[in-house]
Amino acid sequence: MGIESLLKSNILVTTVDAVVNWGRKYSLWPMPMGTACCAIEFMSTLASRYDMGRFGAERLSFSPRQADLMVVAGRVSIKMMPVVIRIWEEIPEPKWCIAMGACASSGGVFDTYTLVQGIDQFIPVDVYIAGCPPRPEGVLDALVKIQKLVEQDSIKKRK
Amino acid sequence: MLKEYLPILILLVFAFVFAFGTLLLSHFVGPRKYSDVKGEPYESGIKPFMDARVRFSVKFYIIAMLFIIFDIEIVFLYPWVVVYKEIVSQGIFIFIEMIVFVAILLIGYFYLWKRGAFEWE
Amino acid sequence: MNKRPEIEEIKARFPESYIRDEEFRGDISIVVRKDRIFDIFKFLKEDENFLYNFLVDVTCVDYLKLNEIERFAVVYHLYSHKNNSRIRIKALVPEKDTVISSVCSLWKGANWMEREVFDLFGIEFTGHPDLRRILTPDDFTGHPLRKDYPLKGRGERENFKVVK
Amino acid sequence: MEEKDLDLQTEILVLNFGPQHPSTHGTLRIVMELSGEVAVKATPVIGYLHTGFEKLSEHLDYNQFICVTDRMNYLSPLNNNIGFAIAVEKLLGIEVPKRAQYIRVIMAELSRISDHLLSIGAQALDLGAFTVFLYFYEEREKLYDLFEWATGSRLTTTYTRIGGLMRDLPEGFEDAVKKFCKGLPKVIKEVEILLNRNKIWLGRTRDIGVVSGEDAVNYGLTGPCLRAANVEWDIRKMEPYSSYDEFEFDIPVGENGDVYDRYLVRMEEMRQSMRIIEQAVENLPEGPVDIDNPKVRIPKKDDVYNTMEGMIHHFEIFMKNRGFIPPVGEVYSSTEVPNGELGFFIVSDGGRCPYRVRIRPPSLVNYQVFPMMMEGRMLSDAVAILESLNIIAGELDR
Repeated sequence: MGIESLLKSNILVTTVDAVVNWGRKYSLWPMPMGTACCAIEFMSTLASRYDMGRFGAERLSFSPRQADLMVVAGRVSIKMMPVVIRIWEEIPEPKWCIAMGACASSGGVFDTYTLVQGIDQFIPVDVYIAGCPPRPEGVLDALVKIQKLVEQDSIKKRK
Repeated sequence: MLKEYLPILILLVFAFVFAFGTLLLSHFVGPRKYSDVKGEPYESGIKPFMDARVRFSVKFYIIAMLFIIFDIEIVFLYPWVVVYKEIVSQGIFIFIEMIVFVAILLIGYFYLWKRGAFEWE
Repeated sequence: MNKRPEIEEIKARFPESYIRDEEFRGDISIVVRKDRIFDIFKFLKEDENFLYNFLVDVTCVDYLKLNEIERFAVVYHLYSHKNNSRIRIKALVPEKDTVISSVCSLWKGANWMEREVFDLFGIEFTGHPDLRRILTPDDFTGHPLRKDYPLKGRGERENFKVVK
Repeated sequence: MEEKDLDLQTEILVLNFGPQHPSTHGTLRIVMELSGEVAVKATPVIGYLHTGFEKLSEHLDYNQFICVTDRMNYLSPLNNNIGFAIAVEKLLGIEVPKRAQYIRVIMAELSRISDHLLSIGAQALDLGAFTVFLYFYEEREKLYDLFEWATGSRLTTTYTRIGGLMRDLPEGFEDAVKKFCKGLPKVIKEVEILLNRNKIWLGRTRDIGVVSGEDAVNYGLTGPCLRAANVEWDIRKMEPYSSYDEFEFDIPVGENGDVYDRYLVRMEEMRQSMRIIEQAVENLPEGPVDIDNPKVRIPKKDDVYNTMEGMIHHFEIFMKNRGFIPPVGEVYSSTEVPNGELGFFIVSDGGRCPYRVRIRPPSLVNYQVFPMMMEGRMLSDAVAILESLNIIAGELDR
């Protein structure tokens, strides 16, 4: 004799989490930390052929204040790493991070004195995309994975 | 008489409820984690050199003032236009009245023009 | 074989700083000592039958493992629009005093290239407007492109703040 | 208003036009000193994408380094591959067969068009014309299809090898290129209608970032920035390489070297590139694509498996401390890439890996003219000037 049977079928009962997550999932504002070749491939994902707009993440926010998702697209040198860390801290919770391409995930082909071998040593990365540069379909698949993570998020955990 | 204003009241109430509702909702639903870096101004990823509250040229302030003056002038035109149709049949006075109002402001406009308040460089 | 006129001219005008000249695959390169390098360039730029008015590149090679008279050689590539000819001047710089005079006053394009050589090789350019590091971060120690610097660096790429 | 301004002691605001910025398209940082809106002084700070290519080149052999070169100018990777391959072939003193030269010309010009498409598209995007970016990007996607079909990857192509190409052009590639060259002029025409006499576009680009001819040469500018300053100089004409002298095309030259002229030069250059491509596709010679010197270029796969010499030569090149033995010497070779002159100075000590590879990027030299252009202009002009120089952080910081 739950509440549902009282309300019959004309009122939908849901939790605040489900509504908030559903809203956030389909309107992620990515912050493109585009440094190198992966940024060009990220542009292809946004352009008309592969069209990230179908997934709701088309509106780029270059200022971290309104971003939900940081996409580190390209290799990160030791001079750029403090900037990436600072911008990651400036993004308000809840936030997610994608390491796009081999260079951001693990330093890629450049094992040199000036390249950070993978940004996950310093900032928490949720989804890695393999490829150098990954195809736009790979980026879209990573976005769908991030949307699944956004679904499981909950207000209680964050308090 | 009061009944005509009911829709406006409903609009105001709805706006008030919606505005403060979303504020309260985000206050309870949104997380708040303060960190020192999050409080600093964002300057493309670099620690800002100096505070942005700095004395810059006065021309920005003057242009803002001029805008307000002439904007208010337009606001006064609105009610005049609404009632213009009915009253103009009784007499031409309403038209003269507005011409005088606009003329006074035109004098101010030419004075500013001569003083060079509009040169930007 | 008849040498290029530039080589004859430089051998004639700067005999004490001229060391040797090489010709390989059509590239002419003149190896000189570093002390009168500025006059050589002023001559090459202003002389009316050479007119090397375009500085293509300033770089440096670390001859640690090869047998060269000095360890470093600052290599300049010049090109003249008038008679469409290229030349390479190599100024040898000993390891002890790695100082050479800057050519910024002749060609403004040399500014950043000299700063890059200073940053990656540690060769100072006297008379340079603002000689600072250009590619590596400001607190970087050491000069990475020298042969004795390890490829994977000395740990600069690991010490950053970890954010959870 | 000017003289009263002085005694009001307005202060200078030092602002970061930082490494993470929507319109720097990469990691470029400019420290701007602004009085009000006008930039009093602008000093670029570079090095945020320094990846140590030159240090890496001392540990990779010649064919391996080709894969690194197309991460430099990632707007037109094929031009870097071809530039490095030509430099090493000059070092070895070998000449690739005619067909390979023609294919290299076709690929270089296609890559030049794709670079100009994105450079003008990004500039239009930042100055407010989003449609131009989408129109041009769709053309660039068509080019990606061609590159992927011929080389196997959209962006990081690694198509050339020392002494030839990775493989010959696939069947039907020539008509696909012809079809593309028929479609592109229409799009370029559309964009010219949109932009060439557009009041906003002219206002944002006319007489901004002016550089005179002598200054351009003194600063060492090359490519569209130099040609827009009324200096007619193009390596493809002056020092023809890879059989460029067999095609006729002309070099577009601007008058007063401002942002608008650079835009016009790039648009015209795309048309000239299409002319070259059509001529190259017309008389594409038959024949092999690699030189038949097994010491340098690995033999065909079926030779490797079926013949004894093929297998020996294959392992001779690929074994750990073997590889082909270049002569001892130093070589400088430069090619005309979309941004200017890309030079490779290779010092070889006869070993498997080059002793030193110095890459002369056009972006590093073109970017030095930015402070001179920026002084006295408004902050919003920085976007127009920066985009017109088409600075790519990958080749700028190497």
